[in-house]
Amino acid sequence: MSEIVRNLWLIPALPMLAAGVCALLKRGRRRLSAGLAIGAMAGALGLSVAALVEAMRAGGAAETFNFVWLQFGTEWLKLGWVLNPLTAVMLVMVSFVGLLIFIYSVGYMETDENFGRFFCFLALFAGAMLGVVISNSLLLLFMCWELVGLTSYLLIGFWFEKPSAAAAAKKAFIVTRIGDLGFFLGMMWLYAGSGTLLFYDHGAGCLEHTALARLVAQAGVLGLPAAGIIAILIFCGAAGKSGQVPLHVWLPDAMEGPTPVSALIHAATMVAAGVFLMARIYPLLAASAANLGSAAALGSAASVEPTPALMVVTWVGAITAVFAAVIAVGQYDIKRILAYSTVSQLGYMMMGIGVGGAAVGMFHLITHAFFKALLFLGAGSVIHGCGGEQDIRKMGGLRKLMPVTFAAYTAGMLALCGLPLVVSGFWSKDAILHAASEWSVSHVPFYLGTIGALLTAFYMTRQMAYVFAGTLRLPEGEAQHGHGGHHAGVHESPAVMTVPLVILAVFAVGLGFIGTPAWPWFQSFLNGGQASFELKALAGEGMLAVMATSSVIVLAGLGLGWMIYGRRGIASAEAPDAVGAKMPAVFATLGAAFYVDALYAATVVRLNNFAARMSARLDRWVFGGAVRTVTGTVSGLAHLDRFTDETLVNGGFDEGCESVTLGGLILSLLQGGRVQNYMRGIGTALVVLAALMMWGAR
Amino acid sequence: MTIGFLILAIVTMAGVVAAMSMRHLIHCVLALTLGFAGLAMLYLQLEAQFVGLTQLLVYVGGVAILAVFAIMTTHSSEPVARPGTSYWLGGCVVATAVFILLAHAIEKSGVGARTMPAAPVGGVKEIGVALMSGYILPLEIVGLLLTAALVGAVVVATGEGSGKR
Amino acid sequence: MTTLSHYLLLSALIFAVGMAGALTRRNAILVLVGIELMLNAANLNLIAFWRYGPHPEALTGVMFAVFSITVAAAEAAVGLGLILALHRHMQTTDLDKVTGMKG
Amino acid sequence: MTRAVAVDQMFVTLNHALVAYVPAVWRPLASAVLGVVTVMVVFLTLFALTVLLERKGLGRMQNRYGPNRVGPWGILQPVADGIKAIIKEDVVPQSADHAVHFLAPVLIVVAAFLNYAVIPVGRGMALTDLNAGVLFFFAISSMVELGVFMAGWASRSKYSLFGAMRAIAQMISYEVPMLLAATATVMVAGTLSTTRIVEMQATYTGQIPHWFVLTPWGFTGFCLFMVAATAESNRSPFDLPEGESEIVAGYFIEYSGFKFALFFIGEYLGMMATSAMAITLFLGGWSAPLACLQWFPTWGWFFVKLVALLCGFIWMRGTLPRLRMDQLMNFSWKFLLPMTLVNLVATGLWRFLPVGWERWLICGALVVVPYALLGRSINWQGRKVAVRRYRYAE
Repeated sequence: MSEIVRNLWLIPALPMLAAGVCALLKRGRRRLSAGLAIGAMAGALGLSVAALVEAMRAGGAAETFNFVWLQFGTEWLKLGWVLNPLTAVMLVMVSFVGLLIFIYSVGYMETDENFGRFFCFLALFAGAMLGVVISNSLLLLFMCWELVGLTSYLLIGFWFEKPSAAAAAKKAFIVTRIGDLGFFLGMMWLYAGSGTLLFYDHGAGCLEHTALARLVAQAGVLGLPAAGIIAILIFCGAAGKSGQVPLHVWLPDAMEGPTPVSALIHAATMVAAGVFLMARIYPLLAASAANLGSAAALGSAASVEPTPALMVVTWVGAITAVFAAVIAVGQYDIKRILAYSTVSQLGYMMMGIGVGGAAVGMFHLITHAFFKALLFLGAGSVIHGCGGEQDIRKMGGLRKLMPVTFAAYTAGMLALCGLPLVVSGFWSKDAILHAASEWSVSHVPFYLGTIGALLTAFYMTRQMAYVFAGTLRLPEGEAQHGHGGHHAGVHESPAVMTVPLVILAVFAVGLGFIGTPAWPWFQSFLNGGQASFELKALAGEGMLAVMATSSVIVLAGLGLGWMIYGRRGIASAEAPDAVGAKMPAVFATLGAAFYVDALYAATVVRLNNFAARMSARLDRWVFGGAVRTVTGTVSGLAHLDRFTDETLVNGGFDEGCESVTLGGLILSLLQGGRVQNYMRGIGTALVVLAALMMWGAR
Repeated sequence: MTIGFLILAIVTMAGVVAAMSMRHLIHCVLALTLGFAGLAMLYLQLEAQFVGLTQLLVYVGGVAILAVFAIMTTHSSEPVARPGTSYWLGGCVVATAVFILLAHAIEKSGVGARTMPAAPVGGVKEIGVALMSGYILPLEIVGLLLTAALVGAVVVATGEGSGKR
Repeated sequence: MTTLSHYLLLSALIFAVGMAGALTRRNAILVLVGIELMLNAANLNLIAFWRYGPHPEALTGVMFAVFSITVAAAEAAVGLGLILALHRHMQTTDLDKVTGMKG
Repeated sequence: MTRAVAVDQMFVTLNHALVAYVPAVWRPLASAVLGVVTVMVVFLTLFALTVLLERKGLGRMQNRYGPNRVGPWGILQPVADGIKAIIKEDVVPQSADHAVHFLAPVLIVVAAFLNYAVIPVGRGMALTDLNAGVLFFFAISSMVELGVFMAGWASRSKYSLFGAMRAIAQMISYEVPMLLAATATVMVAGTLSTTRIVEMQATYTGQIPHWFVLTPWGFTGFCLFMVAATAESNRSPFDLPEGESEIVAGYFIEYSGFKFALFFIGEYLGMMATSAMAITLFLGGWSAPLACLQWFPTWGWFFVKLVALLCGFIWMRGTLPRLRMDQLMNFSWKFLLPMTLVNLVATGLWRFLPVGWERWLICGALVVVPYALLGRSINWQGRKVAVRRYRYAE
């Protein structure tokens, strides 16, 4: 075992340590706390790169380090960490994106008085997230997972003085808890079924052949084997964390937090943790008698026979992808658009894992992390520049005012839309669509994905048109930074914010080349194979057709967007949306996100309230009545008792006490506090005693 | 009864009675030293040279000076008796009763008829040898006691938190 | 010829005087002095019994007296220290005024 | 040799001859009275000479003549002083406590004289040979404190009371190291009898006497004893209790005439008594410094040594400035006391280590090293003691 594996714990420990120190610092030590967090993150990045190198050297094998955490009776509960390609790739992504976002935050949070607290939370989040990544135990993963949820709660509610932020934080916490309940049940079941929570333990781990075979053999419910039920239960947790329908409602609200938080947690890393979890337990998802027989636990879609769990994942992902994309069209808040876009993309990833295996989903996760972080940071830059304005109707014309941001944002937007051949988003989305097109169960997910791609291009174009094209529509009096003149307040962001943008932009565009069909390095790295450069793989079976379809779709979306929004420009902030003007009813539905929140309010919440009221009634009348009867009887007895006690027992006792007190008073006169009186007493007693001895005791 | 004993007894008693009855505290202590010195002389007369000189060293040179210091530091004087609080008579009666009892016991016991045996040889050296052999444990304990008393007296007299002295 | 009873009577007298002082004087220092006198009377007894005893060469009485003197010195030191502390706290050495333990 | 012995023992012989005239019953009393009278006369004379020596000597040290008017070279000055003291009016403050005021100087002088009872002035020339001679000496010395207090308190004067308090504090503080320094000798000698201690030192190896001062612990003990003795007798540089510039004259400020003279006498007698004790304990008492010098009478050697030590006192007085009160206390408790304790350890080792140079080395190191360390670390009010260079008017 190499040194880096043994010391892998240092990677999450460094940011956590930094968080601890920051928490102890005084409020005014802004530079120190930021420096600590960034330094810890840089250290984590360095170690992560070392881990990646080690993983590449090891060639796909999982290296683990396990230790006993608890012993109860004869049972051992082990924790540990694992280094395999999945871990390494995720580590580098999280720490690299995290580092850039940390640096960006220095500029973004510049004027906030709780600067130190912010970095403390951020560092704690980073540590917890890295802990999720390296865990070799579902239990350790769950702990870090919950810690991540906690920091997410803290950071969404960072500006807790805003009621909406506090509500959003609470909502996020509760909704993800619903998913985590499933996760926890799944974990329990897994432990009961396999006797271990370690993923890899030299053949004894729960993701390894022996345990999987046992789980597959066990019967679950609904006619599914235990493995499938466990996987679906765990997927509930992942769905909650990753904002899959129907648990997606918290994610758009989570945008109440500071923008770097949105970028880091609610776009790049934490929400992707659900996808990561699915990738991690992919062997469990894909566990079926047939698949275990072919011994292709982590193989590509071709060799994996779809299991019920994989189907659930696929369908949920596909529906989420389209559903969220549709909603995104009707939003006006720059960050909410991106949030729905994130939900949509997470659906893509889930779908990718379901139809094409872990590598496909993970590839989109990595590329998405970069360009979505870029988009969020760009949005943050825009918001920062406009003095806190988030409504895209009030923006416009920022292309000239914020050129660097514009350029970077454009790169991110094109990557998200998947501009053919150039950007990373194209290749990762293409891999998903290709896998979907070959899925043996149904082609509907492929169609849904295609529609999602069209919508993605459309709403992103709409957003670009609103924000960067045309003229500035910001009302007077807002965003005036004191320079006077016409909107001189809208300005380019400082270098500490734009430099991370540029770096992310480079990666957003370029990262796709590590996973093209011609040179599928990423996929083969994750699958433990060797990649070879074959240009003709591009022209492989169905490949070109899918690529062409996707290209056409994307270009169509871009063009449609330009047609509707860009060409004529947006006249004023009050002007109705171009689509909204045509179909107001539909558009209103979209703007309200299909009334899901209202639906929940009308059903789940009301049901809950009703149940609570019923419980209260039950409590008050049935149980309360019984209790009152009992208490009445008892207190009647008590009154009787008291009467006898006070008059008979106490009377006698009081008399006794009084006489004792009186005696004490009389006796205390002797205790005059005068030493010499005592001495005289002693002397007298001595004389009397001696006299008695001499004369009396004959 | 020899002349020497008579003189010493009278001097000692004078000192002791004066120490307990004089009005001024300093006078009391000075008279007390006279009493102590008389007792030391009595010890010497009883051939207890070491004890006598120790008595002189400890009481005249030590305790009396200490008492003087205490009196000066506390500016104390014998308080004037308030009416109704005088226990003068009571104390004296008790003390007299004690003396009468003791005297009676002495007279009755018959030890008084003993005559003085020949003076023991040696003195200081034997005491030293005895201290270092048979009485070594009491000696060590007394050393401990003295140390504790020293520290304790300093702590008590210094009081809490005062940096004087 | 001086007999043992002379010394014993003298000792008893000193004891009684010391006791009377300790019982009647109001000043704490003088009370302490009275107690010292009582101790000294005991010492005189010890020495006298030793000298008139059957085995003066055993030095028992002398030893006892030496230790008694030592302990008395320690007692005096601590006692006077206590009186100083008392004075600091209550600004008096009048024992009649020190009645904090009054029942 | 017989002539030398005769000279040596001539006072003893004379005593016997004189006492022989008295009836046998009274002989012990007569012998005692004779001895006491002799001691009083001799040491009072020595006192007069010492005062003269001091005044002349200090005068020389301070570039002046000193007394030179009364008699040839001023040698009759003490007589003149004495006459003046006797005939001067005895002023007693009105509010003073008369009895105590009168008793104080008497007590001091009596105590000072009592000290000489145990000093062996020559071979066989000690007034009493007490078993516990050394203890007697210290017991009597402690009575002086009482006298000082009585003087200061009875005068009803602030200055005298301050002086008395200072004196008592100082004497108590320095009595402890003094006694401990003497204990070293007692430990080696195994006796408290002064006569025995001197006799133990009056033997010779070749020409070298067995004086205790010629051993590491003895030398240390002697130095410590002398320093403590200087303080004990309120001599400069430890003369705070009677510092003229601070509290006028200390505890005897309200005394005049013959009572003042008594204080004066008491102080010098005390100084001489402690010097005599130092000689007895460390400097071999009456024994000759070299074996070949034994022809000189023993009492002669004693007085030679005594005068030498007195000259040392005078020299010190002419040289050293006065200490402050805190320095005085620090010096006693933080330097002298630890040093005497260390010295006791060294003495014990000396007693039990085999004879040889190793004994010298170990005991010497045990004394020298703490001396250096203590001397360095002693701290007056936060300042280290260092050589001070005075700059005169430039």
